[in-house]
Amino acid sequence: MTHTPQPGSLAAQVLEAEREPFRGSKQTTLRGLIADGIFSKNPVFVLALSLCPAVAVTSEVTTALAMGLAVVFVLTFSNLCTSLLRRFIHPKVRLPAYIAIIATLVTMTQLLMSAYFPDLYQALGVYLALVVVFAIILARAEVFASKNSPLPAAVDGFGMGLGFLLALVVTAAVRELFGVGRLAGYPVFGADYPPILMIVLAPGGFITIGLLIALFRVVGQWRERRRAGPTTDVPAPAATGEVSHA
Amino acid sequence: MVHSFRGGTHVRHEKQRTAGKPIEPMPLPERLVVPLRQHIGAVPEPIVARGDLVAKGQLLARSDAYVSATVHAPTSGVIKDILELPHPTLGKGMAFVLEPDGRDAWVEGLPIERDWRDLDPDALRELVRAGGVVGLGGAAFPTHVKLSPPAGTVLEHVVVNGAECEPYLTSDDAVMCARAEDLVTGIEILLRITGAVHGHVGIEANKPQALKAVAAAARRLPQVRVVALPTRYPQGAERSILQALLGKWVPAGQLPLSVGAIVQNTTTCVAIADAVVRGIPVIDKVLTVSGAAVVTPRNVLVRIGTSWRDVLAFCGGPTEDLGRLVMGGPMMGVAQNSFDAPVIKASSGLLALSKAEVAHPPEGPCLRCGMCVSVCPMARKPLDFPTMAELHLVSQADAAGILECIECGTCEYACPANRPILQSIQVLKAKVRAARAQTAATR
Amino acid sequence: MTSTPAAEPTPPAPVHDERRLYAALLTVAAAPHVRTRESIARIMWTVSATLAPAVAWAAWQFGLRALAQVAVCAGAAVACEAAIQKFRGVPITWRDGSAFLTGLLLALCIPVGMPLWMTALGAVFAIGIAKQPFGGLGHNIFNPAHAGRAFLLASFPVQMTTWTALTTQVDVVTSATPLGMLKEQGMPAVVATFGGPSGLYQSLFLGNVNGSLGEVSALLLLLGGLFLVWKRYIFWQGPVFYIGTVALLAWVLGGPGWFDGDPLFHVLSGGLVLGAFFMLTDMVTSPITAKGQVIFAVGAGLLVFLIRKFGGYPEGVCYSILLMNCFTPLIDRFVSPRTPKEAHA
Amino acid sequence: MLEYGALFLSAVLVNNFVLTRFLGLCIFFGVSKSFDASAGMGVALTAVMTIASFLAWAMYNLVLAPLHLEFFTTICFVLIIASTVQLLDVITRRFLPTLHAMWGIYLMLIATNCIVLSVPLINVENGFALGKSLVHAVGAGVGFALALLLMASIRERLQYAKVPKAFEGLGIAFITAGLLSLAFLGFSGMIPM
Amino acid sequence: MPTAISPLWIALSLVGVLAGLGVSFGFLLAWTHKKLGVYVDPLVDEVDEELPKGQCGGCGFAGCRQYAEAVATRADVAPNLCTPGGNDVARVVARLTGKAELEVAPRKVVVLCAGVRDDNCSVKHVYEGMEDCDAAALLWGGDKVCEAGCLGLGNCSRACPHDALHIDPHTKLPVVVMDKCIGCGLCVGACPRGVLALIPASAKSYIACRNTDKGAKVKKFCKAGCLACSLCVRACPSAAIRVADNLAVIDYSPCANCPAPLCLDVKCAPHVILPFPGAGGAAVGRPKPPAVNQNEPAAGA
Repeated sequence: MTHTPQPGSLAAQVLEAEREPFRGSKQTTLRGLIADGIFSKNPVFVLALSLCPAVAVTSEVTTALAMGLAVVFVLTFSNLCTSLLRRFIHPKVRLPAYIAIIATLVTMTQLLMSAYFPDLYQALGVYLALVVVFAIILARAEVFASKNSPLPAAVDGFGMGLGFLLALVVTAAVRELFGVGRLAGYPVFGADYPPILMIVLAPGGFITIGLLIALFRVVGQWRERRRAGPTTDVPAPAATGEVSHA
Repeated sequence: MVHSFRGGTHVRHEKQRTAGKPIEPMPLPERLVVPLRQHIGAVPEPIVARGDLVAKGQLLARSDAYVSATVHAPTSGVIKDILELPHPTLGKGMAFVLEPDGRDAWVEGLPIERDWRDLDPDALRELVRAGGVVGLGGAAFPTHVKLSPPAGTVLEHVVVNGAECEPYLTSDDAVMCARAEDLVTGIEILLRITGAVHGHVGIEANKPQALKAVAAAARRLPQVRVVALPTRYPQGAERSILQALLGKWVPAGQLPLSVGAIVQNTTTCVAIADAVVRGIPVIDKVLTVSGAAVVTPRNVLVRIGTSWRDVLAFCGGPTEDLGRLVMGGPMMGVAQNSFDAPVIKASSGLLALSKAEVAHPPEGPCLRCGMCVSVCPMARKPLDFPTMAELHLVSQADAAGILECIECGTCEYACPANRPILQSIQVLKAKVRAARAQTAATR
Repeated sequence: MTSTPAAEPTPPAPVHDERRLYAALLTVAAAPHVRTRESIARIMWTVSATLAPAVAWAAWQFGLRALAQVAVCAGAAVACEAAIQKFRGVPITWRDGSAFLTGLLLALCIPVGMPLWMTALGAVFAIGIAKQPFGGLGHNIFNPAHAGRAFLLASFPVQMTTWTALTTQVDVVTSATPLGMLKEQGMPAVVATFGGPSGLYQSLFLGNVNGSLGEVSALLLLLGGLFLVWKRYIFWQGPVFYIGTVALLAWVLGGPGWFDGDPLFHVLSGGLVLGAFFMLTDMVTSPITAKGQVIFAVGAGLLVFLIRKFGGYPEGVCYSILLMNCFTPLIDRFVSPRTPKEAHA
Repeated sequence: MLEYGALFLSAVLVNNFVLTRFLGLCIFFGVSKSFDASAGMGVALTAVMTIASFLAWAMYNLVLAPLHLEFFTTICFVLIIASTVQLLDVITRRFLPTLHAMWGIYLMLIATNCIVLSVPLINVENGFALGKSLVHAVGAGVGFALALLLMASIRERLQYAKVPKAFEGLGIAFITAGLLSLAFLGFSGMIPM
Repeated sequence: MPTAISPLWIALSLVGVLAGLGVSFGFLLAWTHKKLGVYVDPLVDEVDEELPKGQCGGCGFAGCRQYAEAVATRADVAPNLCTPGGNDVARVVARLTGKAELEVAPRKVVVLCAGVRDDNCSVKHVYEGMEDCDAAALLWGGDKVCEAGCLGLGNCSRACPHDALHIDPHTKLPVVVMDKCIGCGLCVGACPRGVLALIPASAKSYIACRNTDKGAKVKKFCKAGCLACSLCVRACPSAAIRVADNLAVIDYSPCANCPAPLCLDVKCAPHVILPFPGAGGAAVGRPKPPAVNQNEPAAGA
């Protein structure tokens, strides 16, 4: 057996000239990009980027959802803008340029939210402004958007944002459900449920995410093992021994 | 003055089986296997050939190299062969096979009674060398080399190590009781050779008779003091006993010379007296044969080259319960894999340990109780070494000062989780040395 | 089983078939060939047994409820440990007593009236979050019992500060703990409740005060702790410097003016004695050197006093130890044992 | 004076930026794998944060507020920080290449780090004067460095631990951070903010 | 709140602030970059990106990054050193660095010992202690009489990052799972006895012994040890097998990889010349004990 070239590597390009994958990604389809964002490159659980909001705004599903949507918006459009402007930005100043793009988008979001959803704006507090410096947004601009055309760039941003949104909502759901017995503000377990307050406090945020990361990994390994099938899993020395002597 | 050293612990001493028992000479066996290499340093060249008749005390092998030691015939007989045979510490090594003729006849002129006080230090040192004296406590470093400090070194103290801190062993105790007079003569010779002005004999307090005997014999030498040391393992380690007796610490990588002292084992002192005064080379050794798996534990005087099989047979043989056969003490001794390996100069005991004695609860995770750290005489952190060995963290082990470990085994003895600390240290040390050699080679 | 007189066991006789003995393969192993008789299980069960008198006394004071608390807590801890180990596919080691000890200690530092399911949840947190994810015994960074208690305090603040009155004590009007009273009503109120300072100290020392199981009898815990010191299971430096620091600070800064605090009250009340001898000295989570233990204990003592005096909680033993647990790796990194020459260099 | 001390202690312990406000987590989890890098990062971050706070204060109070461009704050602050970090990057790459190699992508992450941005923002929000802004920045930096060093020393010890596969790396780091944060709850209520 | 300010004023000041910031920082950055910037060959990054990042060290460099640096900047470093990457990566690296394309000869690891304790190989003592080959070797050179044989405590399988080696619980010998082995050689370095070796994946046979003692001596303690009888040497049509130091060794460069190797047909009494399935994807190791037990009488007859 030989090494299978990483799809997207130059090796694969050389070998399969007809299939042109995106630069900076293993995926070849737009659908794949979104799947990547949600599963194999989940910004929170796998890439471990932008962890601050994952802990900070996930004590309630509502805030998590709001934050997630804001990030989906910013990420999609920042990727789009970066991709559109990629030929005009000198590589030496690309970082400040990307940040300027993102900061503009975030400021827009802030203004929009403070105008139409003042309660949520209050609840998100300083963390909304901090969307500017979410590593995931800058990382996607740098790794993907600056190398690809606008459509895949926007899709990638949307996928990543979706992955982030889902991670936030899942975390928030777990924390809110067990921490106060509610989901998005609606009581689930009834009034008798004694809230396990720690889960909605700071330590609970860290620990919940730690456990979710472990769970994510266990499930991932389990899926991989199933996909790999039983052939490589069970070495068969006995059979080989007989064959080699036959 | 409190005589103490860093670290250490109380170890079950188990000396009651042989303590106070007299030294019993063992009859000559049918065959002796005398290894050429019984010391640290160059392997000596045989000067007799197959078929030669040799007399007791006759020189069998010598080397031109300074760091080496001579080998003598333990009894009179025929050299049957010179070939590779089991060795108690090296696994295998070239050895003379000597078939005793039963007469046990001395080589001509031996023993004599020499008036050594007329001789100068160099001549005395030459006599020590001719007697094939090495560190008989177990280190087996040629004694004449130890007695030749580099020019300009001022030696002030001769420290005689009678601690015998290893459990089970009572051979030094027995020798001190039986030959206190010769021990003191040995110290006198050492003081003369080195020009040191103070002699110190450190004996653990659990050997009251030896203390009394040596103190009585040493009364004629006012510059020698005999000190009772508290019973604690590893009191007999070179740095530990120096710290306990002189209050001085030998820095890492240096010899006791750096604090103006040399350390000699009590039996070595007796051997020096034998070699200098009577011209008798090292041809026999007092062994403690002990352990729960030997029928009659005793202190025996055996010829160098006697096989473990013969030694055990003299002590009634091993029992069914034999778990491990160990040369030396249970803390630092070497487990034997052959009954055919012979007694060498550095042997001080043969332990037939029962299965119960060597048994221990299964290994558990390190509790970080810090016991190993507090007992380590070299102030290392032994708890990290098993993990480092497991993960092959060689450079970290080097940085943790693993090479300073004296392998006394106190850490592993004290470990409640039964971690294989000492063994992992040995593995890591080998790797650290290999890595250092490689770096030196590439430079 | 029937026994025949002929089948009396004979002492192992010397074996005469020496040829067979000598032909057998020898077993070879590295030195040392003998070991101490201590083992992990022996240490853990001994420490648990050392706590037994204090538990018994508390049970007499609080009734069977106290025993139920201990049983549920220890049981949950052991069950959680075994379940996780089974899931991980590693050897199940509940027999070593470490999970039992964790459960026992947790039971000793929470109120007796806690709903039992909360107690069990605390034990599950202690084992399932603070211990097993780190790799189990020997690898955890935080004292599991205290982590469990901190979890319960953060999760159920009401239940964790509701103290049931002693069943044996009829004349104690309030069911607050002495430290709680100090925080809310001040020292004079505490003294008044116990009818004067001597009554207060006597109650504290002998165990006639309210609180968690492990706060009840300072005397029995002290005796147990001294036993552990004598057995060399714990460094003496830990408890001495911990209690010493608290006493000193309480004396200097604890009162209304300088140097007129009440050190004895601070030492005897709360879980200080339990913490000092049984939690601070936890082998796994405290420094490995005596010097490190001193730093650790002084730091923890300082924190106890800071929390009791300025913090939001009446008692600071648990947090002080958890906080110093964070520092243990740092202390171990920088405080190394040294040979005399290294020390001078 | 007491006020400054309380502000400092509050930022270091009671309202520790990492453990109670969840800021700077990327660096916290990324860099704490190595103790030496953590020490370097702690110092660098404190320095960047102090400089950035000063520049941001000047920017806000001398330019933005007089011109009524408050909505422009975020963009300006981000640019200031990014440029400061870019400078630091170039300087360390030149003069401290080993440190630079260790920081790796995390040095660039300072540019986009929440703490560095949030401190000036919180300063502005609370209307801190220059002195208080700087004390707050230094306190936040020291608190961050403290948490980072604790985490790094713990993770160095965890290298020897038999952490289950699923928890290896980030999982156990989060659990540890949670327990650290649980311990830091002990400080709560000590200094009312 | 900017209620009384005209939009024009806002726009103007915005532009002013942005321009001011941009110009000042731009100059500062440009200047520092010029003065202090360190040049990094972009080729290094490009090559680095193509490598499989196994960090196995099979190329002889500390890690993938180091190999990328070396191959990009030094003319004497060949582009085909990455075994896990195989021919594809080699071709790309060669193209990127402008070097001549070279084939990677994929290699696999084999176990050069067939001595099973208490079965066909004598034991001199019982070892008790750490599960570590180095530790066992330090005590009297291991428990086997043969000083070249496998110690069976699994240092190789623990060193393998690809789960391609495991110790057979019956024979206590390592077994290679061929389709997991990438030929990185980490196990080779981990073995204190040198029992493991990398051979071309195309090979057809190998000699599973490392003992250099004389045949008569080997016979005494191992029934699966090479006796240096030279039967295989004579059978080989391309003179690829020779006996040196009492041990038959295959040199794979002249080996013709015969489809039906003649060397496998010789009556090798100890059965040390074994067929190699190579890239076929099967596990290789010593056959199970029953197979040997059947063969032994045949060998003696």
